[in-house]
Amino acid sequence: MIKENMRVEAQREIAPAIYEITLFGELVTHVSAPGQFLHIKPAPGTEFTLRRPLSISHVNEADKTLTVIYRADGQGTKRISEKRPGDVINVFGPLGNGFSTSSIQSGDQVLIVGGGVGIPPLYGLAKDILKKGASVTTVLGFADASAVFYKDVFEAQGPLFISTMDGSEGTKGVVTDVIREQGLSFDYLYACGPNPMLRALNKDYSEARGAVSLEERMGCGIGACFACVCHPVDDPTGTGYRKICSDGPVFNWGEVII
Amino acid sequence: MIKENMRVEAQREIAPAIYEITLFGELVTHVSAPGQFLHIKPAPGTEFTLRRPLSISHVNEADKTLTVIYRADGQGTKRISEKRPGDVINVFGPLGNGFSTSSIQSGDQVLIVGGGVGIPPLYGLAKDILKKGASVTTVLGFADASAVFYKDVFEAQGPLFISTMDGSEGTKGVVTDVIREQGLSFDYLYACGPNPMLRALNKDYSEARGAVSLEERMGCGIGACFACVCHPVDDPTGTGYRKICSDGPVFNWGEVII
Amino acid sequence: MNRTAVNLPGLPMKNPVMPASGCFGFGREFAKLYDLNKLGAIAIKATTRESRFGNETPRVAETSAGMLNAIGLQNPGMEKVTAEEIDWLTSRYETPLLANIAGSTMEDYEAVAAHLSENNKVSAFELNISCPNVKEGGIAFGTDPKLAYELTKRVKALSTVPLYVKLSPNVTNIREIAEAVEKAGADGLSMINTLSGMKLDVKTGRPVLANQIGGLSGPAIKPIAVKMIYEVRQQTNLPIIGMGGVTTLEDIIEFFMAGADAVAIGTANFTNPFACPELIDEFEEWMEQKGYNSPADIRKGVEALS
Amino acid sequence: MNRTAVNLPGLPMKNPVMPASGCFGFGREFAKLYDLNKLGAIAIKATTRESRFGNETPRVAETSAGMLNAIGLQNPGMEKVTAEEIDWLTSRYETPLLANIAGSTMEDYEAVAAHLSENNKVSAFELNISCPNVKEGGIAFGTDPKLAYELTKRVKALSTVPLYVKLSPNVTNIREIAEAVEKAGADGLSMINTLSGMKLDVKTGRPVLANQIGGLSGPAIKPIAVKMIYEVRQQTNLPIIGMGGVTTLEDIIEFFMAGADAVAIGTANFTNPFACPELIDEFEEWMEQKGYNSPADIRKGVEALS
Ligand SMILES: Cc1cc2nc3c(=O)[nH]c(=O)nc-3n(C[C@H](O)[C@H](O)[C@H](O)COP(=O)(O)OP(=O)(O)OC[C@H]3O[C@@H](n4cnc5c(N)ncnc54)[C@H](O)[C@@H]3O)c2cc1C
Ligand SMILES: Cc1cc2nc3c(=O)[nH]c(=O)nc-3n(C[C@H](O)[C@H](O)[C@H](O)COP(=O)(O)OP(=O)(O)OC[C@H]3O[C@@H](n4cnc5c(N)ncnc54)[C@H](O)[C@@H]3O)c2cc1C
Ligand SMILES: Cc1cc2nc3c(=O)[nH]c(=O)nc-3n(C[C@H](O)[C@H](O)[C@H](O)COP(=O)(O)O)c2cc1C
Ligand SMILES: Cc1cc2nc3c(=O)[nH]c(=O)nc-3n(C[C@H](O)[C@H](O)[C@H](O)COP(=O)(O)O)c2cc1C
Ligand code: FES
Ligand code: FES
Repeated sequence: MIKENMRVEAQREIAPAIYEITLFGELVTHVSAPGQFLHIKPAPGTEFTLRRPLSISHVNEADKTLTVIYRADGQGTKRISEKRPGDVINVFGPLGNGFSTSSIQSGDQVLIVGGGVGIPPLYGLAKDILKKGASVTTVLGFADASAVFYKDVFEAQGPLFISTMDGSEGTKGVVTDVIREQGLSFDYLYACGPNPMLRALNKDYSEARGAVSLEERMGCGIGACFACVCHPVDDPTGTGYRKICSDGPVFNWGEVII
Repeated sequence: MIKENMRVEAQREIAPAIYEITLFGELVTHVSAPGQFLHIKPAPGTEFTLRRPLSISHVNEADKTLTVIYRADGQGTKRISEKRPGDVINVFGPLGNGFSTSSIQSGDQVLIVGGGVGIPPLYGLAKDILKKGASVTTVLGFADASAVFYKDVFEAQGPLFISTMDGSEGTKGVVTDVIREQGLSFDYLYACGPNPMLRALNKDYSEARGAVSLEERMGCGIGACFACVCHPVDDPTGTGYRKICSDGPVFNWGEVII
Repeated sequence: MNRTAVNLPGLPMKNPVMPASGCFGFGREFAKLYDLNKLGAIAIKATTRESRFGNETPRVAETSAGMLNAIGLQNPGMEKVTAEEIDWLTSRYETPLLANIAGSTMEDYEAVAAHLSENNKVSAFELNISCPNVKEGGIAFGTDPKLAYELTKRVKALSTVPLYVKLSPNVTNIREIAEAVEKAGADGLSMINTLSGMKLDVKTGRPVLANQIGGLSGPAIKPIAVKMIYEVRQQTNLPIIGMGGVTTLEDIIEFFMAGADAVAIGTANFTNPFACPELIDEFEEWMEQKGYNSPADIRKGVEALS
Repeated sequence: MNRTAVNLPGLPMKNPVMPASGCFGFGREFAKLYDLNKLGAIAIKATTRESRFGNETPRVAETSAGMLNAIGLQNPGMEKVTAEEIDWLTSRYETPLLANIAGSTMEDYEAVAAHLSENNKVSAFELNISCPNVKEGGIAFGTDPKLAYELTKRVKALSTVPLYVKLSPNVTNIREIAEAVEKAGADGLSMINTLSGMKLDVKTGRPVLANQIGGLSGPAIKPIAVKMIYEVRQQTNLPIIGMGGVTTLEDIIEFFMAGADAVAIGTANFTNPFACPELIDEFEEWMEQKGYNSPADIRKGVEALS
């Protein structure tokens, strides 16, 4: 965990309001696993009190760069989207525990399910899984065809299925519809996306091996402020908790209430 | 009075922490007299609540540019000093009543006295006075030799005397020391600068013809909020006032209490 | 049909946006920038019985996302305000005027209300009970429910137009004050006035403001305003003119959702002198996009969701 | 000679900067970022008698130059706090600990103070009398001088270390509360806690925080903190730990000028996780430049100027 003024190497809009930004700096050498995130200050000064938690999509250790994909929705992410190559941006990270692939074995079938801006960290994860000799099938959910991004990137890694809410691309509906429709089976299931999607998956596959990455509004991003807690499934006293920033954001299926 | 995103044409540091910025826009065509000022928003968003009042030094109507000279001291002016050519900056103006030269006649002797960042508007004034066929003598006060700026510009218009607090250039002391030392006489006296300087001048020459430009912390800049009032000299009820932003910032000698 | 119209006691507004008292003078200056008929209403500067110079300068200071002011109720006194300012405004514009009334004693307030009632040109009164210095041993009318009740009752008794009471946020329990003024007959509430604050010049160690203490306004205080409006809205149906940091279209929507029936724009007029007309345009466009027929629909929309 | 040292009751600090309670957990996380021995002291998270989960999420929201939080005093309860957290801290670091004590009833507070006194590891207590929900019919200990007096007196009676009382700014008259707790035997004051605030999500009309209302902190509230510290400093010589928006070196100087004897950094730890050590370095450098021999000289400098 370091704080660094990272240099913007590239930034482009890859779908409406969805940006891909590439940052250069020492921080890259600290990243240990896909699913870790950065805490980004949108601008200097007191204009933004809180940093923005954004997942690392993938790193390129050789040239010390990492890529983040995010939706420019609110004031802070909009400000980040205005950065141009050569600008610097204050980044704190890498934070949290990423996806562990240690128990995956060669030949395993891994299903990766992502929704919207939950998709980016799954790209780095897919690369790690393939390195282990396992195979990857991906299901990605978007609002509509115009919102689709990183299709080619995931297609290059194995079978890819897409769902859109309006059916303008792939299956009409949500990711669980695709899984059912295609009769997809798996040894491991990894997911990241909006809570309703994760809840639907968790309902169907709470016993699955693999993991899920969660989101919550954050203060410190390191476990000190208790802003981002969630309830563990196993909680006899009713006061148990997990901190999404530091115990997560990645949790095993069935570990926490989504 | 308009609000406009003016384009920065040029910006340079002309003395330590003193910047000269040239702005392009329609607003230039609204400027009526030297001594009027602009109300500048240092950055978009809510980072700065109040605009910064900065005097117009001079305008170039032909290419629709105007020049402002300012000290980058606090947060807002520092932010303005970071602007580069091509950037835009939100400007409201021109505000206030500038220096009137209507009663000056050809052959009149005009003494112009400026201190620090009070000097800029006097440059446009000197140009106007020379156009009328009057002659200009200038006395400028600075902290020390390193702080001196616009010397050549004023020298080109008539005799120039400089004072510095530490004597590192010109007369050691303040502007009134120079006036006494040089035995300068005048038909009109114009001044702009820090309040102690203006008070000293006002004490010696409260009966002078000519005018003085004042500063005060401002809210609206147009006379609506009553932030910037001063007391008139002639005030039988004790509740009289002048608004520096809209009645001034230029007042006749002896009109208001400095 | 005008989707943005709101009809508050005494204030038939074509849209729910007005400049806040003290941030707009008596309108003359902003009239040079845009047509004042564009505004839903105008809250004019606090008027007192006698003319007042107010505090010495500096009177304003910038703070993070806010500002401090200590103008000290400068105004030319009620006679001149009616003869010179209100006449000027009402002879040129149809926009309803909300006259902000201030004083040091109950008699002062009564005198201003009586004079303005007789003059019969403004549409409603806004009782400014947030002045820090009053004769009752330093307890402001705005912080003691009994005094707030009595003052409201007395001013209401001689007012010929509806009476809004402007609440101070510098209290332990704003509901108590709101309840007191409602019982005393207030026709509406304005909230919030500024929070007491201070800034020191670190070069000298002295307060930046000549008056030392000033009122904090601007976006910094918006969460406090929203909370207080939300809280008071739970207990009363009195119309609420909401203010405190309103700067953007989203802020207006947030205030309506919290329970306001109209909004007043203070500090934002300084940050952007065209704030009011720009916000009115944005609000109209948004209402049309949403298909709402009245600003009251904003809150109905929320209630339907919850 | 250490120019930055301050010696407050129970808190021999090598510099006057400490993280504020609730913004630093029990130190473990920030210990990964820098050496906690660098800090003047550490105000640890509010500790209650029983373990508490606190409020549901979302628990934080951003506002202009500030933030709202409604954590709800989550902590593992006093037994675990002493056994696991305070032990961990004191066995590794020399930095004095200020234990923030919270509760719903007077008995709760007493139990925590008694337990921590017995455990004998922290240097001082910070009585958090700004919790909104207490059994006395919704009147918080921090807003009623009589309750504040009684609670302070009772906790002081069984405390073996100096007692600081943390004041709420959500009151009409903070001097009254300060006076009450001083009379009850408080050894120092911490001020200010957060202001009550709220933010609505304009997409849904619902409060962003699950708890609806939260505490406003950060630069937005700094002018309110400075004013309250300045005001209370006029009436008491009790040491004051100042907090509320401290983010820069200038802020620290301003708080000292206003009357604080040390400062606590809350929200700024989130904006910049290295805020405390960076500010300590800047402060040391500034003190040396100024030639001051003690932070108390800052105020003496001001008094000499005035
Ligand atoms: C661990 C983690 C990883 C994330 N990774 C990504 C990613 O890779 N790409 C991406 O587009 N988004 C990601 N998000 C969501 C992202 O953090 C929010 O969209 C973003 O913070 C919103 O900021 P804003 O300036 O657009 O909105 P604003 O409305 O200005 O935000 C106001 C405040 O709310 C917080 N906030 C608002 N929405 C969210 C949210 N959904 N989650 C957490 N905080 C929120 C902001 O951080 C800020 O503090 C991630 C969130 C978490 C917790
Ligand atoms: C009519 C007028 C014309 C001026 N012309 C010039 C000029 O040509 N060149 C120049 O360098 N300066 C000029 N000044 C002074 C200039 O406005 C201040 O130096 C500037 O506002 C300080 O802003 P900051 O961001 O540096 O300081 P900050 O400390 O960030 O300012 C905080 C607040 O205080 C106000 N403030 C601080 N100092 C002053 C001051 N001396 N006068 C008015 N407001 C102040 C700021 O406007 C802002 O609202 C003029 C002032 C006035 C009133
Ligand atoms: C410079 C200034 C002067 C003000 N004068 C008055 C006044 O005369 N009467 C009054 O009731 N409120 C006055 N206020 C308070 C505003 O009307 C408003 O309640 C407050 O500023 C909060 O709104 P804002 O954050 O939009 O400014 C004044 C505020 C400012 C900034
Ligand atoms: C997330 C968060 C949690 C807090 N928890 C506590 C707490 O447990 N006990 C307490 O006395 N104050 C608590 N506070 C208040 C701070 O200690 C401090 O008084 C306040 O935030 C003002 O300082 P700041 O503006 O520097 O944050 C908390 C503040 C925040 C932001
Ligand atoms: S964000 Fe602070 S504990 Fe997770
Ligand atoms: S700045 Fe508002 S009246 Fe002059």
